[in-house]
Amino acid sequence: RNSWLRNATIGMSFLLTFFIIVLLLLIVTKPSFETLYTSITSPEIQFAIFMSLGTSIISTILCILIAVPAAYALARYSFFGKGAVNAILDMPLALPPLVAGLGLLLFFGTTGFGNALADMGLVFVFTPLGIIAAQFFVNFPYMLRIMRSTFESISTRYEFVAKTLGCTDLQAVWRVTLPMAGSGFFAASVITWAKGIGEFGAALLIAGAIQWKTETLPIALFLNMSCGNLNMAISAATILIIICIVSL
Amino acid sequence: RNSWLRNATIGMSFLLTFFIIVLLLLIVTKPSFETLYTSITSPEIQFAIFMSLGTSIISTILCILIAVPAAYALARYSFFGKGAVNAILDMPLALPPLVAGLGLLLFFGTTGFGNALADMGLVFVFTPLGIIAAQFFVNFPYMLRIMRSTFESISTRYEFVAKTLGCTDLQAVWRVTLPMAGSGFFAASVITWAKGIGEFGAALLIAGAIQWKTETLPIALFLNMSCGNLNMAISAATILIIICIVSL
Amino acid sequence: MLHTENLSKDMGEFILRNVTLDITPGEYLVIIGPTGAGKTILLETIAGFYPPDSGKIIMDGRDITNIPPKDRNICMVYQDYMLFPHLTVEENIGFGLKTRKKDPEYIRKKTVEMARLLSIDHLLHRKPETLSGGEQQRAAIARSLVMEPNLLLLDEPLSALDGQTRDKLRTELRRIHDITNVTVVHITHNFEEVFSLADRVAIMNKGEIVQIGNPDEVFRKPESEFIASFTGMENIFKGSCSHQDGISAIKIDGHIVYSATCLGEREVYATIRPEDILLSKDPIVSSARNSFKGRITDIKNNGMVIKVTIDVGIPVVSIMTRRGWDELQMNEGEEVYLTFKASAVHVF
Amino acid sequence: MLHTENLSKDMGEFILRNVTLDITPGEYLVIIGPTGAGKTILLETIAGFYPPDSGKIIMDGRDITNIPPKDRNICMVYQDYMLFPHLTVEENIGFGLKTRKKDPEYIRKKTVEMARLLSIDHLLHRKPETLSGGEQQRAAIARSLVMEPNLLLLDEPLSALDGQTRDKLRTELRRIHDITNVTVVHITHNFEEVFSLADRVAIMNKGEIVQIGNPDEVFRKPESEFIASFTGMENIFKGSCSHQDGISAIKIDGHIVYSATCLGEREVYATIRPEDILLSKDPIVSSARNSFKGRITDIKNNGMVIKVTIDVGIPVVSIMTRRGWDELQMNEGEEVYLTFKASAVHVF
Repeated sequence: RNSWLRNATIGMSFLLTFFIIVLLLLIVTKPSFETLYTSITSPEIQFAIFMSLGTSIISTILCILIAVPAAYALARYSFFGKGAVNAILDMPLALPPLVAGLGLLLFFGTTGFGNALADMGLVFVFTPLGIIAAQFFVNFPYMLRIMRSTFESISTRYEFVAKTLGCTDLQAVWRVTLPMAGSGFFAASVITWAKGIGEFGAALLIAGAIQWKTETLPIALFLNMSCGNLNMAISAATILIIICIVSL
Repeated sequence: RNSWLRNATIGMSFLLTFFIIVLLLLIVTKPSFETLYTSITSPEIQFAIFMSLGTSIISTILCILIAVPAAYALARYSFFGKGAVNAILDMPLALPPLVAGLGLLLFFGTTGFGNALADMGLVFVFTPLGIIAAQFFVNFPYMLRIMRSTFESISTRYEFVAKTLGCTDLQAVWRVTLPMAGSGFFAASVITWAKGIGEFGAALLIAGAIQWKTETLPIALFLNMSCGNLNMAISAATILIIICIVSL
Repeated sequence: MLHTENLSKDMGEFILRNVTLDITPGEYLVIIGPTGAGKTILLETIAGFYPPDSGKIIMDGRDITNIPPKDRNICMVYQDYMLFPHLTVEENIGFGLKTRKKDPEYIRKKTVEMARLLSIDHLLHRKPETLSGGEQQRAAIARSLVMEPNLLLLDEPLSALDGQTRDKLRTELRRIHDITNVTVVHITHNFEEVFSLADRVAIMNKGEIVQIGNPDEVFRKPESEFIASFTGMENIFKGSCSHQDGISAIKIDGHIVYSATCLGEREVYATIRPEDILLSKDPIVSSARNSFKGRITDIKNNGMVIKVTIDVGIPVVSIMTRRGWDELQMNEGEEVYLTFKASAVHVF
Repeated sequence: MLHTENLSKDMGEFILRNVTLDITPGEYLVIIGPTGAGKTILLETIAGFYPPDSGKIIMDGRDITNIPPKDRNICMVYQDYMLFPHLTVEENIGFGLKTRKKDPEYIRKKTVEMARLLSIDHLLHRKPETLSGGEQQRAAIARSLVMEPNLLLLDEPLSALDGQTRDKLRTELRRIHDITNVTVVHITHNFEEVFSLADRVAIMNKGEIVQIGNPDEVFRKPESEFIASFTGMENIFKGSCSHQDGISAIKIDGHIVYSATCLGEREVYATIRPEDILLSKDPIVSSARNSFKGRITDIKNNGMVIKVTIDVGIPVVSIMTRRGWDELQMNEGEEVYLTFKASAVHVF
């Protein structure tokens, strides 16, 4: 007794899977292995790899330092305005990255605060610093969401018990909750990092697409596509696909 | 007894919230109300609004038709290769949109299948159809994930009971499971739609940024930024922010 | 009515092994067994939600093994009600008749009738979530009964309810079965449900039906150590059996226990229900064949019943009411006499 | 030892109202009450996880209301163990001593000692997830005891365990309390734990302690209808009380029940434990003041105990063992005589 509902729905899921695989294979198999090798070892792509890794690692660390404490507060405490904070912190997930980039551009480029930072030597507009800011702003909600639900899944009672065993509030978190949150923390970091590597729209607006200066892998893909340099574009895409698969 | 851990972590969450609000306010308050009104009522922005709404609604419907059955299969049945299908269907979430756009460009622009479609009049490269394809490909995983967990949260036993009451497999799903999945389905549709409206990277690659042809709101924002038309860019961004807030 | 033949199904965690079962029309069969014994999967296979790996299901002489559930006219009620939350109570009860495309007037009439039978006719316009657990279960039962099923399957129907509601609905189930005479298979963990509802009781373990019969028989004469301990036998002893003067003597650790039944000269298990053992301060002269002297080693009071463990060389447990215990006036460490009849010793 | 004064806390779903409690050193206090009575929140407030809305907590003469939990030396054991999953059993037990920066050699010695006391010294190198429930709870208790706490709080410590393990660990708790003489406050739903562990029992309802005393006193002489029905009193009657010949007569629906206690001439509740009521086929001549004739209306058999309801104008419930019932040889609808002593009638 084989239900057609079963066959039809499973078929649909295989069709989608097949479509994704075809798309990825089309990119990866387009150039010959040699052209790919030449492109990947070219100084421009090397620069882009270095720029992507550097900015994404720094922005991920920033996400950890800022979003993990915020996630802890949202999971553990009830306070005035918590509902609003929760809703607003999820906003960047639905906000188009271009809009986020425009906001960052206005923030760092036109406000007194941005100018003050620039005077101190921290220039964000059209610099790698801007890429880091863009990646941070667009991706911290992922870190926040995953860590919030990770913390929520760990009973407060573990901390209670740790406190009866002589721990201060911070010790209880450090010695009990954070080690227990380990796997969620690892997953959140990897996703934030992978998303950071792929970030394009927000980075484009605040840091521009400047060859040899703010050229991450997605920017390299975009620049090379624009000037018809398909092989270079595809090799940037191939590296991005590899990073994406490895991170999953 | 006020714990400093509590104060510090809550403070961090408020700081992030404040940062987001400032960025959005910067955009919305930049132009005067009059300039904003003029821009929004300009034919170009009107076209972009129309293009954005049209493509995003169509791509959301496609996501529903294809991802909901697939989500049902993944929630209800066990079959050979399910683990791999699950992993691959989540991939577009981590894949940079530019790479997805490049894959779609190669698929529709260079393969026999793409050419056959083009001969039938279905041209995806540099047309609104391409925007729809880009939005579909990048956003169906959201629909799939939310519906999968919605279906998983509904006990199979409801369908079992419906079947003992005379329903076929399909009737059980239609009369019991789908109505029960209502709120999850609504949330998934809104998110898919909002994400579709904001889609930029993938659409840029397959559909290009062609004024008056494939100009959605994010593309309009990009094009107007590129030629220094800040007021138009900001009014596009403002509309996107309004859509984002409404959809939450 | 329903006959399953060597029904087997492997679902990984749960398993069904060669279940052969005969259910007679109008019977109320209760199935008990530990968690994971395969009780629910047996019902779900009978209802047709999964095809069995092997074996057959025959209903009224017709092989229904490969018939979809909708054509079996077997209804199922789960522990957690499974009322459709988006429909009112009335729409829930009428769901099946509507599926069968009955006339709306007829559906209305039958629904009200069935709701009245289950005393929920005042709740017809409410959504399930606004009902108490007991009311929800009544609605779920009504939803099944209105289909006039050939067979009604109840999967721990009373387990989610609190004490009083459970008692009431149990009485109700008995009454409904008397009125409708529907054939019922009812799964439970609760021995009270066995005694107050079952015509027959089946005990399942590890996917198999290990004993079936009328409740008193099964509880008094368990056929294996598992059944004895599952049904709450406290005193289970292993010994060797021999015949003596027409009755049998079982030698347990050097002590002889007499039993009215014996299975021949071999290793056996003997069990004595704790409430069948009489305690007294002085030896009792009576017709009872078994009499021991021992020392009280443990007294447990659960507020209602007193459980006393006595060491007579082997540890024996006796149960009595608090009044009985108060009259005896004994303490831990004191000597006491145990008396029980040979017929109270069950051997297997 | 510990004294709480008008402790109140409102947590929305759970609430604590004016709890005043005195715990003496070395005492084993058991707290029972229905779900949501505020039992856990009481323990958690004593442990210092939340500040109370009002009231004071005094320990050994010192006001600890605003002292953080780590400085109270009060330990807590939860129903679901709450062992730290990333640490071994040894690291779990030694956790508190390490926090106190004790010498590693000393920690090792104390950990092994405590593990031995709880018979888990062979499990020291295992991770908690590989242990059975009973072993995990032993480790959790060891983790607390190694701190030599002033007060040990146990929140339903045996509720997650299966029957046999629960019995064993209950005996163990008694033994550990006898050895260490630690002061314990123990929350439970289980009456057996009250009778086998408690020096005193406190009953909580809706955030208040409604009665406290030694277990027999509380169960025999409940001070309110809630306590009577919560502790399982079946026969609760409302009537008017008057004095007659030195003892008191309570008029219930026209029937007179005699009681040894009375609270003056007013409306009262009278309760009789089901097992204190004797059933007989013929009237019994005895010193018991209360004797009624009635008709059996319901018989419930849970396999171990028989519960009989008799209508004597008012419905009265009696409980007996199966043996007692078999001797009586009666059926539903038959006439029966009830006898119980005036001292068995508790009035409140």
